[in-house]
Amino acid sequence: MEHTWRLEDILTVDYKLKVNDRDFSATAEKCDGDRLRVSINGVEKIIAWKRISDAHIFLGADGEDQNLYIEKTGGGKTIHLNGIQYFIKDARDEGMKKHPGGLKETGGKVTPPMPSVVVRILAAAGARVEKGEGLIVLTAMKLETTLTAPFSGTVLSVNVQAGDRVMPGQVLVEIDRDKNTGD
Amino acid sequence: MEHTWRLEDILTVDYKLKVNDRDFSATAEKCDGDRLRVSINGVEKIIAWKRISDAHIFLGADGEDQNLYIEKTGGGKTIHLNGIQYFIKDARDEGMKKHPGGLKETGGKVTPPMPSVVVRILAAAGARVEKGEGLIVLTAMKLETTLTAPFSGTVLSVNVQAGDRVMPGQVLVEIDRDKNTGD
Amino acid sequence: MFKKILIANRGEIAVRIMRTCREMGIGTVAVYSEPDSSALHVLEADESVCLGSGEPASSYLSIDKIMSAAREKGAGAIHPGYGFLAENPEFVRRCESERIVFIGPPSGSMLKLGDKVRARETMKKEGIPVIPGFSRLNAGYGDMEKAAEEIGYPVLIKAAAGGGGRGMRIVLSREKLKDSAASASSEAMSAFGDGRIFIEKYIERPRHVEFQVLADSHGNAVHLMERECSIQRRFQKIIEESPSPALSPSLREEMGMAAVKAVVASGYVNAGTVEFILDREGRFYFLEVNTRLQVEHPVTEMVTGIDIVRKQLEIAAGGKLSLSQGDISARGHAMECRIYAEDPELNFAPSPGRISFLKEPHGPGVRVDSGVYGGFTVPFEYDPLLSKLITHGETREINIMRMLQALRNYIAMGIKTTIPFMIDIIGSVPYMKGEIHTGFIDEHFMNWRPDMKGAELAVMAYLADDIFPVKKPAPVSAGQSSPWNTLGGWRIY
Amino acid sequence: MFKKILIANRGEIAVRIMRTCREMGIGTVAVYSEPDSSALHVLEADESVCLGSGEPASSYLSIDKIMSAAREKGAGAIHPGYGFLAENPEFVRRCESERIVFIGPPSGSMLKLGDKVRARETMKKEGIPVIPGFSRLNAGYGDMEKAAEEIGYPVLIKAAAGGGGRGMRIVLSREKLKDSAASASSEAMSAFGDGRIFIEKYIERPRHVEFQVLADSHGNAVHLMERECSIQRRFQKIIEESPSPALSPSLREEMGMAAVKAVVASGYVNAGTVEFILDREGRFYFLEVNTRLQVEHPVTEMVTGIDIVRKQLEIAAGGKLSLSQGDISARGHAMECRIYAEDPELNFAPSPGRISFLKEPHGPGVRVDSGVYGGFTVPFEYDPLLSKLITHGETREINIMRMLQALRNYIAMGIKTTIPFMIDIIGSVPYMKGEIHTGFIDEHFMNWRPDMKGAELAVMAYLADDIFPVKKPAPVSAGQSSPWNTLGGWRIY
Repeated sequence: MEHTWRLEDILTVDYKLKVNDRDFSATAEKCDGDRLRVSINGVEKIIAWKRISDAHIFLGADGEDQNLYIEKTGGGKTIHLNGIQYFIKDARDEGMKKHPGGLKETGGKVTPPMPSVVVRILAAAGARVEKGEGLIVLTAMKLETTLTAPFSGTVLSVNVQAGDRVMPGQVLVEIDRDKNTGD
Repeated sequence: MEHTWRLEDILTVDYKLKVNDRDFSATAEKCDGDRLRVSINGVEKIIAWKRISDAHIFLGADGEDQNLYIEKTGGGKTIHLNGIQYFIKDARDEGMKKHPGGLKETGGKVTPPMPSVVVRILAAAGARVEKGEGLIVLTAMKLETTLTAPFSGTVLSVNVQAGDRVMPGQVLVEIDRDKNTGD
Repeated sequence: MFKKILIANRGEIAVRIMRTCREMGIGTVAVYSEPDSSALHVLEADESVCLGSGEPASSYLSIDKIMSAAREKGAGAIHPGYGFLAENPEFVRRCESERIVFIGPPSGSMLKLGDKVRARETMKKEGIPVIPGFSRLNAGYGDMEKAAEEIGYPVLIKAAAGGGGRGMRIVLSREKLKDSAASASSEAMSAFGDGRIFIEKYIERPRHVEFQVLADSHGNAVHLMERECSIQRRFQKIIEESPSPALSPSLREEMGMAAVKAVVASGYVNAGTVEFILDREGRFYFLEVNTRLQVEHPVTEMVTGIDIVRKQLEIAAGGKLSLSQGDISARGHAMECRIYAEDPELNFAPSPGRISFLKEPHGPGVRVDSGVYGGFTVPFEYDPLLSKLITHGETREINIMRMLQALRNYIAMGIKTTIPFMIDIIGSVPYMKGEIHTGFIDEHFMNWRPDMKGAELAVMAYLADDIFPVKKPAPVSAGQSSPWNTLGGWRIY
Repeated sequence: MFKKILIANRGEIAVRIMRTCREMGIGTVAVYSEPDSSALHVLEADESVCLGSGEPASSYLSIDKIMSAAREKGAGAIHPGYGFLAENPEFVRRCESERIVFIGPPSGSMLKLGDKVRARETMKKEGIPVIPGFSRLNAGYGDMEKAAEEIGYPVLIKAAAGGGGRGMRIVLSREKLKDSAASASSEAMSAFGDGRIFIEKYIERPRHVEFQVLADSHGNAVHLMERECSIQRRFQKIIEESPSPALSPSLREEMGMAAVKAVVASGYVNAGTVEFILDREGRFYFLEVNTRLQVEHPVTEMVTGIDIVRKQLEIAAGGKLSLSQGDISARGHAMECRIYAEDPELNFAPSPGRISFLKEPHGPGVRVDSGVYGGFTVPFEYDPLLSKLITHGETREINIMRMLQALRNYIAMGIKTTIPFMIDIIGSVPYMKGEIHTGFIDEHFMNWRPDMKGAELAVMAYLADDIFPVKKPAPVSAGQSSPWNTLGGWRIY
């Protein structure tokens, strides 16, 4: 494998980021040693930083030091700072996934957000459902969660029954989306 | 890279091990799932085991479960069990290193066991030294350690001076070993 | 004392019980379900027995399997922890008939206290205050109206089959009683298939204050002070503390005496908890007795210096309480935050899965009773409680600061936890002032969102991590430290 | 109260001081040397200043650099921890003259107590017992013989320039005095270049018992009970506990009163420790006053429930002690094991280096005051103390079991530690019986080797690990989560 540039050649990198739902445009430029010149929404600073472990970054900015912990999560990184989590993704990524941990209802395929057991089926194949209507009730960790229709349409198939154990990615219900609706 | 056997083909592996200074001959044979049939100094047992993390093995033998932690150390593995450390090496390894942490005085080259600072030089180039005679005093962590001659001989060179910082592997003193001596 | 006991539970409470056993030289047997085969309570036990699949019914709730594991391993006693079989009189009877000691109360006492109406009558007879109410469930509307008049408005209508707030109505005056009763009854009918309702005095902004008690089999009983457990979500305690900011020394003494009277009256033996409702005027009412070790028992351990599990074992082994009430005093302030695998930003949806990284806080006055470890996969079959973070400090004010620091230094990755939510509750002005009641979260934290004030720093860390990513270790050279390169010593059959 | 303080120290004590600061809302400034740039005390501080290279003289002992760091960062006070500059009156004077509060005693009091002969005279005048002895160092042999007669044999000859046991002789009877004095003097001369000797009463199997004291600048002083620190190696405490198994309540009261008298007599302010020697007949003798926070202060914090660092800060800020002697009581038993980076199997050789894996114990009653973390490289320039493991339990017996469990669950890899040695001391019969004295280790553990009873289990783990080695992660695909595959967004200049 060959690289055309070495890291030393790179002076500035541009970013368009989303922190939860806030936009940040940023640039980062390597200074000497463990320092970076960054510009965040137009404000420039020099930050000092050090990687303590794979997950742990020690960062000094504005004269104060902080310990941040970084986790790669679906489509971005979650940064832990003082007990709060910041989910950051590249705003230029096209496959805009939902916030991690959310119900992943992509297209017409309804899949559970976590391993769970099916408690009740609320919709039958062939039935029309409105957006937001309950399709299937799951239980995990002694709590019930209802998966709802991501848009209005017709139920094509229900692939599980009450009592089944289901996993994220598994398609529980498929819906044929209505034409001519805005959502 | 090609292997002639797959792991499943291997039934029994022989070991000659040294735990600190005790000899163990052992064989290990994979049973179903997470179990091994082992024979240690002729006594057979079935042990259950599970890897909890890279360093952590959970092991059940003789009806009791234990947590053991494994560290790769120079020339072997150190196993931590209930606060005690067992250094285990393959007795068939030829380059018999000393117990880890010991003074590594291989051949006629004297090197420090840990990063340290030279406090005093006790031997001069050209001088004869007896086995066990002090050569150099080092300090680390506010404690002094004297490196001694591994055998009787003549000092070929002293490569450092008082005040120098020295590292393991660095040759501080070289000694030409006496001929015709037993040690 | 027992030589070996079986712990019929999982998670943090099983681990915590084993810890005391180990200190007492008592052997421990864990039981577990398949998804729990690498769970911390299995790793911490001396021995373990797999009960079956993940469904509680075929593992932690299976009386037959647990009894047979105890017999197989020769356990002299069973500690049930909390939840699962802990308050199941059938299980206690099985232990009694199979002569394996149940570490908890006798079945008779558990039965007596498990029936809430009967327990209430027992306490009333003893002169312990109960919430004024009317429980002749089949009476007519006229009787109900008369009773409401006697109790005094506002009153609370509750469904007999109750739970989750359904069939519940607050009635402020007589004019509203009839309509409210009708709608509550019909709601209860559709929710529970049982339209029966009853009324009791409505207590505004009540506090939940409970007393830890210990009673031996020789008739001695003491209390270990109170815990205030008013911070609740979905009727689930999430933060507990001791002492309660609401109790004066005299009220504490009065309630403590009532608690001791309650356990003596019911023939209770072992550790238990007497729960009270405390109103804003400092009047308290008996609620129920929990006949087991509570989740929040560490709070009491921290202020009294007493290991409650050790006392449970001593009592179960027939020992006499070595403590009298005068020996027991509270020092400083203790509090507990329950750390759940739930996503507080997503309506507290459960968040099982693999904990990819875990760093628990530590330091003076900080205790973590944990049931998990980094690398463990939190199963979806059970309660989302990962651990309990308990702190102890000289005063409530000092301790709140300590807890805040501990929460901020608790890093769990791979799953979501309630830590950010806890931080904001503990750090809020009304919490700090001690102005808490069971409706506290609904009042102050209904539409909680985390404060994103660190977003810019998080962006900086993202940039640094992105520009200089982690160097991955070099790929393993085939067979390095594996059998492949030591073939010389092998016999291949 | 101060807004920001500088901590002129490193390792566990710096981290521990910062913890209390954080709980009090006080900003913290760390100072560090180059090899400490990723040390835990740097990570835990709000701000930090690099002082210079690893040699203590150019970093942690450099008064100029520390004063200038304090000025630069606007710190209102300096906490010296222990060691380094903690008992350096020159440093205290610099703080006093530059109007930065020194968190410790005034320089005058430190000077007075630093001179051991003068301190002894002060205490004698106050009626506090001191070891009978003869210290007219330039007197002739005749005077010495007379003094020995008065003191009573056996006597101990000590070198005036003393240390490390050199120039020390136990003399059992008058006949041996002359020869012993001559040889001691010549040994002292060759060791220290100073042949002066003195004699004092030889105390057989003495215990080291010290009292923690607090004194404010308004004339109030209290003691926080004792610590027994008799388990020593190379004149270094390694295990400390409170209460001492040797003290009756009346002896405790008597010694505590003497300790308070000692600090009042010397004009002492802030936290300090009065050290005594206790003989087998229960007679105690003043030894010295340590004018700083001690390594072993957590033992006292655990039994009294008082945060000593918080008290230090309050006193330094001019506050009045809010405690009177009657408010202070001990609960349960606390002990501390010092965890050193030393190889106990190799004559306690220092063992600096990278900690490749670290798992510290936790649980009820367990506290770890640590200065390191997994991945940290322990520098060879400083003291080998990695951390202190402190446990607290209801009784000494319970607590010993707790400490044993904690030691067994303390895993540090990549370096050697004293943990195996500690386990055998704590678990030994004479230790359990409380039969301890400063010669305990020489008496019972001179040729200590760890018990290898787990060798067979270790072999099994070796086999399992060898047959199924760790699967290394797949080699990183070039540029994965690195800038290389997001080149689209880059500007290359």
